[in-house]
Amino acid sequence: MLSPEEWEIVALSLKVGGVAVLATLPIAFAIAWVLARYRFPGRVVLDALVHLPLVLPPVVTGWLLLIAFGPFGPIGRWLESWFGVSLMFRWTGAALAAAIMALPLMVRAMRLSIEGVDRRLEGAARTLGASPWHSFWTISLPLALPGILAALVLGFARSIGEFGATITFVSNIPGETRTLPLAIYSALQVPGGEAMVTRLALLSVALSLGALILSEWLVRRTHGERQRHGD
Amino acid sequence: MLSPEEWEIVALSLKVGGVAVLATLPIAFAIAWVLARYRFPGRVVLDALVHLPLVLPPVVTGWLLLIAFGPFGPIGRWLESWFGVSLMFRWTGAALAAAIMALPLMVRAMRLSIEGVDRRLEGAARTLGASPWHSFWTISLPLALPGILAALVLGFARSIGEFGATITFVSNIPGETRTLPLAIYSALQVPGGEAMVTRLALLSVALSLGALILSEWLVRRTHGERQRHGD
Amino acid sequence: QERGPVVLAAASLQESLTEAANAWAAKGHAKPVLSFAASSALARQVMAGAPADLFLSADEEWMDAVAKAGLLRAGTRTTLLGNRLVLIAPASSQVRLTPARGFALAKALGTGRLALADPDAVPAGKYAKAALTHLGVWSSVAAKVAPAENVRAAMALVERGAAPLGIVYATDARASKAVRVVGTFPASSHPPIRYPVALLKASRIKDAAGFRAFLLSKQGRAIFARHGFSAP
Amino acid sequence: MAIDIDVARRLGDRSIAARFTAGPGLTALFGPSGAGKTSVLNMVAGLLRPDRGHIRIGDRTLFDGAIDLPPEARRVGYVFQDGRLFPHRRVRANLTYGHDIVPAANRWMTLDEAVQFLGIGHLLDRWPHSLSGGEAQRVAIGRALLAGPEILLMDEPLSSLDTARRSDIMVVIERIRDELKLPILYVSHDRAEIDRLATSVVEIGE
Amino acid sequence: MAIDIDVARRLGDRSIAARFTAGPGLTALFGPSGAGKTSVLNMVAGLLRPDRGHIRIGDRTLFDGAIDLPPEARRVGYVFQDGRLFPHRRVRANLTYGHDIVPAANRWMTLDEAVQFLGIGHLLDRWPHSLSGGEAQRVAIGRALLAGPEILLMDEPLSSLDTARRSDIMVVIERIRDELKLPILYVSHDRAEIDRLATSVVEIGE
Ligand SMILES: Nc1ncnc2c1ncn2[C@@H]1O[C@H](COP(=O)(O)OP(=O)(O)OP(=O)(O)O)[C@@H](O)[C@H]1O
Ligand SMILES: Nc1ncnc2c1ncn2[C@@H]1O[C@H](COP(=O)(O)OP(=O)(O)OP(=O)(O)O)[C@@H](O)[C@H]1O
Ligand SMILES: [Mg+2]
Ligand SMILES: [Mg+2]
Repeated sequence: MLSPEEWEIVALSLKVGGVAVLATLPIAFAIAWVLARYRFPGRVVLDALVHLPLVLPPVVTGWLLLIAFGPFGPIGRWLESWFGVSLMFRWTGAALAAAIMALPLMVRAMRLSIEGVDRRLEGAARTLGASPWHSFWTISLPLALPGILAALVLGFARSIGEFGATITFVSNIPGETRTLPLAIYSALQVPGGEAMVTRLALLSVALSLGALILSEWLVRRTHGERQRHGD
Repeated sequence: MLSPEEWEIVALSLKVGGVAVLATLPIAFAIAWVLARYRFPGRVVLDALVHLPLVLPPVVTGWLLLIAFGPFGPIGRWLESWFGVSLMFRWTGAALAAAIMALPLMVRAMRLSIEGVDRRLEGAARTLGASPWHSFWTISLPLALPGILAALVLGFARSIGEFGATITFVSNIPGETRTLPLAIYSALQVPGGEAMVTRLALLSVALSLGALILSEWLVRRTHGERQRHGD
Repeated sequence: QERGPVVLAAASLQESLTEAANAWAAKGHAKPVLSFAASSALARQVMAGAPADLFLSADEEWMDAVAKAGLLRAGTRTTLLGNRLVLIAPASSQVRLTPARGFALAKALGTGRLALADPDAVPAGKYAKAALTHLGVWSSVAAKVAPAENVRAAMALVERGAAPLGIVYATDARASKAVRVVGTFPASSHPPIRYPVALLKASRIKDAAGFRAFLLSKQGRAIFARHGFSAP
Repeated sequence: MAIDIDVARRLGDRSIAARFTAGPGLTALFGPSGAGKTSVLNMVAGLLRPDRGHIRIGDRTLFDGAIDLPPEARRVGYVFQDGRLFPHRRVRANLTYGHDIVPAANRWMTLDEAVQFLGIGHLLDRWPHSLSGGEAQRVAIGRALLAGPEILLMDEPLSSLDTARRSDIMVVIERIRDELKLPILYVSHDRAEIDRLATSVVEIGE
Repeated sequence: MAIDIDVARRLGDRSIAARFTAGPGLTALFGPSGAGKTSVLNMVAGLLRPDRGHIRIGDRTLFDGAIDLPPEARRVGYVFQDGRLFPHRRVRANLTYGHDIVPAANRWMTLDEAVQFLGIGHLLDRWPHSLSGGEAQRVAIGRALLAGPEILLMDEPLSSLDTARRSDIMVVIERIRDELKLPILYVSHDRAEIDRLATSVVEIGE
């Protein structure tokens, strides 16, 4: 059904999207937690910084990434000399771009759920002998699960659809950075490429539909069940 | 500080973003409500449809809008012949593009909050004589407020940053569809345009920072206060 | 086997360059890695130190910028291709118009808009603006322009009937069934449209020079000619 | 007004059933924990649909399979076992919630009266979150009374009140029972309470 | 083990203060609604920080301004006025929550024992949402006991239980008091309960 080239594109998109979302998850959660629970000077600045990739045109985000992580950029140079790692033209760079674009969506979703956690339950856990850490893992985190799953879905969908920052940062290299949206862009450049565009767009939709169904299933398996038994 | 041209761009961005978000708000809330509260066949399809603009590269969304709302498109033809309205090259078209791109983010945020509403409180309201409608307005909606505010912020930020769908659908017409990201894009295309890009990007950041601070203030005025008084 | 050279090329070269790369690979060379994007994005990547071998820009200005940054290999810059500008209309359109001095473009547009690549930013748009200025009609249509992200997006506006007329490259118009070429702009009305090519300093792959030479060879040029490009 | 109730409902793996008629006055529902007392009140209030049966109050049929009045049409005042104050409204707005909805003619108590006999005047501007257990319970009682119901459902309404407050409120319940002649369904585990208030006692059980 | 408490704390516009010492056994806290009983228990549990004062249990200082043990180090078993079961864990997982955390040596009751005397064996696989008021309360009592505390705080623990269950649990509380010699701080409005259980009574009030 799919050509080998299309398989490659899909596999790459999944890899980039999956790695981006999973790697961002703990960072996004930490930021969401801090924003939800603490008042400190610079809180609004952090909040604004997180929203930045949403506000700036993706091309600008890609350009900033290029300036920072390119071989001539400060972080890029440092990565190269210390770890021998370069993100240029690599799928890891595409994942970085996708992660940064997904970050604001993930933080917001998780923050909403964290703000909804009943803190008295954390207190109850503490009186039962739970350390703050243990209460976090067993009470706060599971109670924030709906937000975490929403973050996963949003983040994955955004990653799967990320175009502007990726092409600007790591170009459009087949098999390495050419994810679905970039392949769609390429197809759009070819006159009469509409059929190909449609085909690839449907593939994107199928991927995110899969992620959606998976997440709904997860919600039902965890959070949903205890609600259904209620009144 | 700002040139008249820059003022025009900022004013237009605010108009497009504001209209997009406010017009989408009730629709997004209705969708979020249905997704949160009802199980029906086709629910996953609706969910997927809402996520679509997130997954597809924005350019494709713009292209689909062009196909549907262009003079040759079914909706475009219908709008033209019945209302004499055309969205082509108009700021209203830009607002439509921004609204569609913001929709998935707004729906998710509101859905999370709606799912968190304690339905037993709605039951309590009903026994006190409230019709379903009245209970919705006085209980469910206010309790979902954190999600609505998050949706406003996310949607506005996304609208302020929307580029690909807008330029593809309604092109880049000064004073009509040339919002901040489009102006930034134009500047980026010109060698040495970086100074202009930086300036305009900072303007975007300032706008969304403003929205952010406004929303935080709103949260504190409503939701926050009753929490602080608690334990 | 050695990896093929990494070629950064303007998006409008997608079909023709892919064909040329396949022909090159058929000769037993490692297949070049082709990355298509806007010239501006590619030039920025080069200037940020991207490890690429060959750069094909859609205009001279971005190649100049890369050259100024000292990132081109000396003596390898040359013009690969030329192109022409055409006036297009939706396939169903009846309009008749020949681009010439003072031609009635504004009248033909009526209340409609003229679809262009962004005349302040994108090469195709800059050429179109130059041509219309030269023909003395720019001032009468400047307020009716619909600047698109790139040539293909401008063409899509015409294909979908959003704009009654548009100006794009001959190579683009040729390949679309939904538009009709109304007329071709005189080559003298705008600066020559040239696609420069150059090897990059960062290049480490020996084959890169060979591929460049192949593109400039008779066989290479024939492939581009088949896609409607003119010789420079 | 007489009460005629005959309801059954499955909940998970348990069957709740109750069948009783009672004259006017206060009917105490009595039974072990988990017997289904709260469930019966929920069915009367219209929050839980019986699988079969009927619910009649005076000459009004609230439920009988064909008829199923929505909660807001039943005119029940429900003091929940778990409070259920609206967390986003201050105490005053909680109290007036139902009061402001119902037609003035249906009300039989003013805010001032409720506030005074419940002793919650100093709490009016507070958020529910900050109330003590007994304070919240008093607000919940006031909220239900102020909606001008025709029947009262009270699920252990006095459980976390001190003795003084408790007998104050019992006096009020007696007045509601005797002067307003409102039927009251009353759940309590406290023998003394039931002995003092109940006109009739119904055993809910397995 | 003796209890020595002297705490004060402002809450909104109210000042809560309590000062008492009590020998081993069950100390009943008594006082009108809103007097500050729950607040005192919260301070002992480490959930509310006193503005000044000290809290000593036997020879352990839980709080004295300089020292402020976190709740998990205080070894208090707290039966809350409002249940506070973990909604995302089944009854069994609620019961074992603290039990699994504390060192085995600190436990003085097994899950089976707790389940049996509380009569909640049939509820182990249920979600808290589906419990009746009394069922939830029994689970909350079990959860606190199973964490093997050195002092028990009970805020109206028997309020929504039926008479039979109530006296069963009172027997257990008496055993805890007499055999395990655990100090218990006990809030109740029920005179009979207090008369039967209390070693000493402390009045909390204005
Ligand atoms: N969703 C459910 N699944 C299984 N059992 C349920 C469900 N909902 C309620 N029950 C059970 O139905 C029974 C009746 O509950 P109800 O709340 O009516 O009891 P009650 O008589 O009010 O008890 P209490 O005096 O403890 O408040 C309880 O045993 C409860 O566990
Ligand atoms: N955040 C707050 N702002 C203002 N007052 C508060 C706040 N928190 C608690 N209070 C008040 O402090 C007092 C003590 O509350 P507490 O819950 O300790 O009372 P209690 O003795 O347990 O009463 P009850 O028997 O009704 O449960 C109450 O009057 C309560 O309204
Ligand atoms: Mg009950
Ligand atoms: Mg209390």
